Amino acid sequence: MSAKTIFAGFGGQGVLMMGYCLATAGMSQDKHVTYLPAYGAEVRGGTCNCTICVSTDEIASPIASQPEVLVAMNEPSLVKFQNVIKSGGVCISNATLISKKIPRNDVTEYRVPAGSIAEKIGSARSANMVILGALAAATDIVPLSVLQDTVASVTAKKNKAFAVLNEKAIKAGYKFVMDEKKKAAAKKKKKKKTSRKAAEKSAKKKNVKKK
Amino acid sequence: MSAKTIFAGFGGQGVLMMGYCLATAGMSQDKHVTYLPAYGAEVRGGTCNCTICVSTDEIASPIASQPEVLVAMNEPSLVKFQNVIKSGGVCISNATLISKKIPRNDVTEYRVPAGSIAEKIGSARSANMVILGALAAATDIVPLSVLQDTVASVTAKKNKAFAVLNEKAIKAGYKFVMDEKKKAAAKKKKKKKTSRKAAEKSAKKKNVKKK
Amino acid sequence: MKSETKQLLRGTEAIGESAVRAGCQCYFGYPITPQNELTEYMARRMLEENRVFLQSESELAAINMVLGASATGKRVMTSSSSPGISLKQEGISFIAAMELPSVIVNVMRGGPGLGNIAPSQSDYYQATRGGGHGDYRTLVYAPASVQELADLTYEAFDKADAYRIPVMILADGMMGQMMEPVTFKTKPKDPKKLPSKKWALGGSKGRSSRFIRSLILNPDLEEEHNWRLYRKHQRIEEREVRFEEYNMTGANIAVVAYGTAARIAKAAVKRCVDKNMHVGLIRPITLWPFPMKHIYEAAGTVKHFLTFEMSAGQMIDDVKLAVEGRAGVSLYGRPGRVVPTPAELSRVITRTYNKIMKDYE
Amino acid sequence: MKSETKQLLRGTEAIGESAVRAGCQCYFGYPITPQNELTEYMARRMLEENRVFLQSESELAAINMVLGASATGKRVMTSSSSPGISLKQEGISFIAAMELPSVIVNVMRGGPGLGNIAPSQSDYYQATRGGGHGDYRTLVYAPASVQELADLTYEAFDKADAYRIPVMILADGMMGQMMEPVTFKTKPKDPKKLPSKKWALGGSKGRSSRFIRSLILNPDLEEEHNWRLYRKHQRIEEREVRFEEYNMTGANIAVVAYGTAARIAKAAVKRCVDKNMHVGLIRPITLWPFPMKHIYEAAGTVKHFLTFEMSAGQMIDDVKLAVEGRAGVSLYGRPGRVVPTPAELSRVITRTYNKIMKDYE
Amino acid sequence: MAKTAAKKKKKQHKIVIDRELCKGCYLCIYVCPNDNITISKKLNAKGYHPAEFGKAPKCTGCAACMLVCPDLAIEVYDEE
Amino acid sequence: MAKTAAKKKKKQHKIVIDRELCKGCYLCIYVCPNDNITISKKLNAKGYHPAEFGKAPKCTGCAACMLVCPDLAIEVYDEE
Amino acid sequence: MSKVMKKRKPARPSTMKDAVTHYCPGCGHSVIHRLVAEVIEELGIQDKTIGVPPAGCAVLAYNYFDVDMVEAPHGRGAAVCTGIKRGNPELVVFSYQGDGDLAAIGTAEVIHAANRGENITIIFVNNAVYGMTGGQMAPTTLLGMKTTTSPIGREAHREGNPVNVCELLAVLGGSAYLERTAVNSVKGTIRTKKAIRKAFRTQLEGRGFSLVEILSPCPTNWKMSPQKSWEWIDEVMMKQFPLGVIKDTGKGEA
Amino acid sequence: MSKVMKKRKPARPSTMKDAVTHYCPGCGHSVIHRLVAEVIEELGIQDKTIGVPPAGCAVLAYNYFDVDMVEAPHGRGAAVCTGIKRGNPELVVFSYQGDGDLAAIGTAEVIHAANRGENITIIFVNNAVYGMTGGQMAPTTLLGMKTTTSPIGREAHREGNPVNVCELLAVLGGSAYLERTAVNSVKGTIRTKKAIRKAFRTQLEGRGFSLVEILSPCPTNWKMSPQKSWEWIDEVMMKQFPLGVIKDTGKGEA
Ligand SMILES: Cc1ncc(C[n+]2csc(CCOP(=O)(O)OP(=O)(O)O)c2C)c(N)n1
Ligand SMILES: Cc1ncc(C[n+]2csc(CCOP(=O)(O)OP(=O)(O)O)c2C)c(N)n1
Ligand code: SF4
Ligand code: SF4
Ligand code: SF4
Ligand code: SF4
Ligand code: SF4
Ligand code: SF4
Ligand SMILES: [Mg+2]
Ligand SMILES: [Mg+2]
Repeated sequence: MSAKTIFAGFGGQGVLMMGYCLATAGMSQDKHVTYLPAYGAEVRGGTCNCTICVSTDEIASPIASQPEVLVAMNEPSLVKFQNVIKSGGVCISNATLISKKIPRNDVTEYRVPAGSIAEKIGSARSANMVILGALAAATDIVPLSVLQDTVASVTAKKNKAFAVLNEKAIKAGYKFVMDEKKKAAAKKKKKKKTSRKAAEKSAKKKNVKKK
Repeated sequence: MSAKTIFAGFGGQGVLMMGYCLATAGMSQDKHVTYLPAYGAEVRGGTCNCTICVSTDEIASPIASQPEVLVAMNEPSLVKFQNVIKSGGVCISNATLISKKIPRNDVTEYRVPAGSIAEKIGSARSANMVILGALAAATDIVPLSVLQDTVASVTAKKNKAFAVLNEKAIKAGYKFVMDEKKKAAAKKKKKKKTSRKAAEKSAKKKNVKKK
Repeated sequence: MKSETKQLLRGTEAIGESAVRAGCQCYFGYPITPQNELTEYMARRMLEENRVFLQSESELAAINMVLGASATGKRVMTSSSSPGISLKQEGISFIAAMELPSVIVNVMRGGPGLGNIAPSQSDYYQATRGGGHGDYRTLVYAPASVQELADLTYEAFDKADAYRIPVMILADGMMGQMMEPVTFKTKPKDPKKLPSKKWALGGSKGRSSRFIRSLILNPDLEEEHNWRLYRKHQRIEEREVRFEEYNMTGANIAVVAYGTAARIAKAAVKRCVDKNMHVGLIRPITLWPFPMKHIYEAAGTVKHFLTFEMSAGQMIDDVKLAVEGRAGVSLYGRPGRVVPTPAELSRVITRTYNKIMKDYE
Repeated sequence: MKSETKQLLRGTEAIGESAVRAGCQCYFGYPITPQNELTEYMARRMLEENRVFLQSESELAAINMVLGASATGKRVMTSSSSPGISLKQEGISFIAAMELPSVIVNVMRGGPGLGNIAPSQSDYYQATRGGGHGDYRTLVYAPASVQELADLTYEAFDKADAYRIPVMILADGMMGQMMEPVTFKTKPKDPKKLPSKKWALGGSKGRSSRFIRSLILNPDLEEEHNWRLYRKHQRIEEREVRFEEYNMTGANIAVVAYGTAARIAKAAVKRCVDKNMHVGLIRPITLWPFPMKHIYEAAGTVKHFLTFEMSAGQMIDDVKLAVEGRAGVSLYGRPGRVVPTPAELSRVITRTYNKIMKDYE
Repeated sequence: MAKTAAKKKKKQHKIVIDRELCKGCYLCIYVCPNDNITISKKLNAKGYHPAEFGKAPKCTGCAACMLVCPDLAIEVYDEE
Repeated sequence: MAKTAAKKKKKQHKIVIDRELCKGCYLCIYVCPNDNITISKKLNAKGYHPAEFGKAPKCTGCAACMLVCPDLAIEVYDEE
Repeated sequence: MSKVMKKRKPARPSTMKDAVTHYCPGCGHSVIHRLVAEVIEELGIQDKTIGVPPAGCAVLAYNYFDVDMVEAPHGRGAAVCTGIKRGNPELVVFSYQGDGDLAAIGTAEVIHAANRGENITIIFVNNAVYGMTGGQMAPTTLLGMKTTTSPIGREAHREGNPVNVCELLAVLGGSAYLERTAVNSVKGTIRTKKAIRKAFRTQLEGRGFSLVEILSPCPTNWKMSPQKSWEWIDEVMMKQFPLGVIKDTGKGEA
Repeated sequence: MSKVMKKRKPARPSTMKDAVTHYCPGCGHSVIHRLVAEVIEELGIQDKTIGVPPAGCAVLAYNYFDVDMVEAPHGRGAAVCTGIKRGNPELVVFSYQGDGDLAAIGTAEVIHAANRGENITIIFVNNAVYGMTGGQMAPTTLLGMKTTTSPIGREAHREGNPVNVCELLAVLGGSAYLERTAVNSVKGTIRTKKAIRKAFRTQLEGRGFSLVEILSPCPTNWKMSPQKSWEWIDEVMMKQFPLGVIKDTGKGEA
């Protein structure tokens, strides 16, 4: 197993923290991991991103020219990376800030209203944790429990209240995607039943699009 | 023909000027010439010297590990270079400042009281020109006339009176050595006559010493 | 950062922490991307350890502070990136001439000029041939993982002391910025308990005064000095060569690559092996001394060496020098700091492989 | 100094006068032995000619003044010696990256460190591999007489402009200090009548503004830029190689030497030829580009190449790279700035010759 | 300034903020003597909440906002 | 200085110049208040005419010469 | 309200390219760029000006200024300008440098250019920090100020003292015009533009070296809002770096 | 006359090696060497002192001083000292530098060492010329003075102005003791020694950066007799470089 994830968004959205947590979680499972921030303080502004690779084998390049997963926290990031996602991969976008859908059919897309979910829980700043939870649900890179432990230990140094919030946020994100998955499965079944022909047609066009 | 001459003395004795004149004279005869000052401003004090090579062929190294001729203007210079003169070579020393003789028998030595000769002519500063004249007499590197023309044109830019002095000095030096040569030749003849045996003996020790 | 357990560390941090553990007593440096995090890490950690951290006014000042501290026997490090390392060349030449141990980290950026900060390997010549003036060498380590960055930095201090030579850690922006799990395998050294250096300055108490210098005006002595350095270099060439091999038995083609490029190369070679090609990898870990003998011997059976460098071709000189015409040598260079993927590289290998094998048929 | 007749000139003066004749408009430099006379000569002459002479506060400043003046299309020169050239490496890398024509004189001293000022050739690597960071090259001339110093300096300005590249004149203390007869063969150029440079800056009157820079943040563009430089380097390698041969027909052994060493070598080879040995000499006049092809071809018949360098062995790398194992290559190095005599060297050649010929019997 | 504005009382002024150029530093808000500028609720493409010319502006055309705007996002308009 | 010298009137002083250390800068001559130092006619091994302690010295032992001698060529001696 | 409204002189001077800068929100560089460009426009010297951008946040200045520009290696702006100006006395030459660039690595170059009285202008942006490389201590970092390389706050005995560049250069014979201003207010911005104009005039009059030191906010590395940055310049920075004309050898009006 | 005479304290301090210097006749370096050595002897710090010689005529100072020494590349004395002292606060560290070394190529290093208040001492020998390399213009060369690189005499507009190092360093926060003296008289020599002692004391007291600038004759490159050189210092040099304590942050006696 080897999966590369790109986390991208504005500075301040906790993008690097998400990556760090995923990498740490992978490491805690004795996997090979690499974390590569898009460094380049030499240019200010624009988007910020990092690439995490979690793998059972040695990792050649920490760079992802074709990531299995994209986490887009804002629209420019979605636009920037939407075309490089590996066919069959996953795209998780922060639907609170992003209205666009990904214009591809060969990628599973989860549009998570992370901002509003986080706000409901108590702090908009936990949007990144909502997304992390979503990631645990959407992929099998690391299990939810490991992720939760990792986040707990990483944020332990900081603020207790914050840790509680984070846990809630992760769970909420996880739940959201699981629900979506169920819905999609239901829909699919329904679709299958009602219009086999149409489905076949669209399969040619939309190909792997499962949602 | 190829001859290397080392001129050595204190700074201020006109050592480099002598070398420059000899090289220029050689050049004016369409010979290959090199002039190499012992540079090394990085260390102050001590002796100053330059090496001139005049040759009918291309010159490989402007350095003289075994010069044909040494011109020593002071005692430290004589001591420093006396052992490197090529066997059969010539040593011209400024007898006004140097009391020592060269401790070798395979070198023709001319002890020219350049300082006093120059003073007699009018300026102690022309001692170097006296030596140049001596050089023209002692070696066949450049003829006297060429040397005189060269010195005239080199010093022309400076002072007219000085030029006249220089010419006199060169001639005086030339004459001094020619006289010495005559004396030596006479002595030799005499010696030959009077003590053939002794001569043979000493020849083994003194070898090429002709004076 | 003191536990011996596995931790996720950035390359620059791994270097910094290893230096601290190796007993580094003084760090002097000047910010430059992509190694700022190292300077910043040292700022924090050296303060914690009550050791010396100083942000100098320039790279020139930094390397000369290194010179001063090293002359008193301190373990000392500086770090920079390409343009800053260029500025340090005069100082490095002096330090080498004066045989002062020191550790110099170059997290390369793309050059020439200001270039950019994407991963690059175009300072190979400078590092291995001495970009400064005169006959000297620096021991050059080229780690390919954050763990190796940590390990080799730690060792660099020992080698620097053992040979009284500047040791360079040559990494690129990717190695410096990337995080990977790291385990520190040895106990931290107490700087106070390091073996004392007999040649160092420290005031002439109880002995006659001494001096350290590189000016040797007497040409004979200077020649002697240079030959002495040369013999030291030869000793290092004999003893300190390091490299890693992968799948070299029976390889028809050997890829030669170091650092980041070697990681890509390894994955690319694996792909080729999976397709039943006889391809191997030689990864020099020391760039100077270069694994000359080993590659020479390999050239007895290997038909072709493909060097892969993130430059327009610099290490290829050393590969050719090692091969001595006994096999073909070609370059796949990426001097633009565009790190190719293993897939791309494996296509290049395959193409080369097919061509070479055809020639041999 | 303006007449076209033969005159006795010091090496440094010959360089200076040739630069003036080539239309050099600006000189920036900092004193250092053994090239002070060049700086001093320029101080006088540029004033006479109403051109720009400036003694900078350091070598760093000098090379960056060169950068500035060159960017406006001026013909510009700087000079220094080994440690000063090391300090200029960052600037040279920038100048190369920005493709700014410039002439850089290195009258080498012995290194590493302060070393000494006797003739030495130990900056070969630095000059030919780019001691600075990144993939770049400088055209390197290695004159072996004062006349050649004059001729090549004059040409250096044209080549610099033609290829938009820094050109280095690599001499040693002996070449710089020595006087030999020199004839200036061409008319002095009027700086005002030099062809204008389309790329140069000078205010944007009548056109849109432009800039010159080396920072190329986009990795793809940076790679493109580097390949462009690379192709330029290849063009130079094809067109600008220069060397001199002596007695190479039928030579069993070829001595390879440049600059001062080549003079000694020629005399030594003559001695050997006089003793009926089949020995020849190859004297590279350009060190980069190095006469690779030529030496490769010579290796078809020559049995052994003996490189003679006043260093611990640097050019030998290039000779080996050229020979590709087709013949033996060995070194006679004198890294102590003790210039050997032709007699000494001829003994070394003879020894090598006898050994090689025996092996071949 | 105030005087001049008083004299020219009848002339009207306004500013136009380019919401895509704006980086949301809000220095214009800080300097506007008449609190004419507010923050947009919507993000622009760069991800900033741009500044907006207020609903009930009392703009004197003093151009303070334009002068300090780092990103050339503000243009001042004067009545003809 | 003069006062001190007067008081110690009876004590004698002299200096010794190492003629081989001397480089003939003559600064000692320049500073000696009593013109005690002269120039030797003979060259030393370095080629300089060294300074010499004069024949009829009125040396006060002020050590000015010693103090300025760049080449440590002068030692001052005092009567016991 | 529906009257015909006409755009005043546009915000973007004709001497700036039509590009969006890469600077952070509220960054002083953006404002200073515009002021310099306006002065160049107003003096009518666009087509004979050469600018020299630094290594620093302003490294891409050539993308913004519509004049000929040539990049200097980090810190060498003054030397590059010297080369240009000596070779081309008819051109107007300025360098644009940060405090790390000018007051750390470029110390020798700026001091000697000033001392020689090079007839050039330097726009010196003092933001008390290395902006581009991520907030390290600069020579102008204030005592007590925390940066990534002075993690417990700068202390004189350990990290040294803030360097007052104008006061230092004032000692030198060749400096003709030195002024310190700040772009943390409307007034300060106006004053800064005047100083920049005066500096270029000094050069046009051939009076020698001119430099304007501009206290400039770096909200990103100061970790403050742009507004707070402005206040901090007033309350803290100006104590160490008092504003005003530090030296003026001429009489000419601003 | 035949009384028993006893050698006074010998001219050569125990802190100097028994070597003949390579300096020219009448060179100030020789005298300054002795003064520094005497101070080291008198303060009893010989065995904990490290000296840093420059590239310059004093490049071989390690052959003369009997203390541990380490060579600095040209101009980097202050940086080398910083490295030594930071690593070894218990040692006494001084560098010995010429005006080319310190005020040209080493400008940045000395300014920042002073600014940081490095607790080191610098002996700065100002002979208005590059001695070692053969008499080129130095930053301290006087206006009108001819050197090999200012062949028609230094002019401010072309070669720039003489740099007053002490006055420049005085502006910086970390400089603790700065004095300018001259070794062109008996008095001046005595005063110079006092200043050197004060400078070392400043270091021993941990007060920070100390520097003594010493106007020093270079008869060779000035092309004057030693005596004339002394007079020239009085008549010309001191006009540009007035003697005295330029800065002293402590009260301590000399
Ligand atoms: C020789 C060299 N050293 C270091 C750097 C890295 N570097 C680029 S900009 C910079 C400092 C920027 O700070 P400043 O000059 O204050 O400008 P600001 O970004 O704050 O405007 C540094 C250290 C470099 N490019 N070159
Ligand atoms: C990098 C470098 N540049 C230049 C030199 C040559 N150099 C040696 S000493 C010196 C100047 C000496 O002048 P100064 O510092 O005034 O000392 P002085 O000889 O006058 O005592 C120079 C330029 C050098 N050794 N290294
Ligand atoms: S000053 Fe400009 S950039 Fe800042 S908020 Fe106002 S309009 Fe936007
Ligand atoms: S022009 Fe003046 S009043 Fe109008 S919005 Fe701007 S700052 Fe406010
Ligand atoms: S001062 Fe010393 S060196 Fe000079 S002349 Fe007198 S004794 Fe000789
Ligand atoms: S000690 Fe004084 S009086 Fe005696 S010789 Fe020296 S200077 Fe003259
Ligand atoms: S880091 Fe600071 S100086 Fe740089 S662009 Fe951002 S605010 Fe401006
Ligand atoms: S050249 Fe000048 S400074 Fe150097 S030793 Fe001679 S007199 Fe002294
Ligand atoms: Mg800054
Ligand atoms: Mg000097």
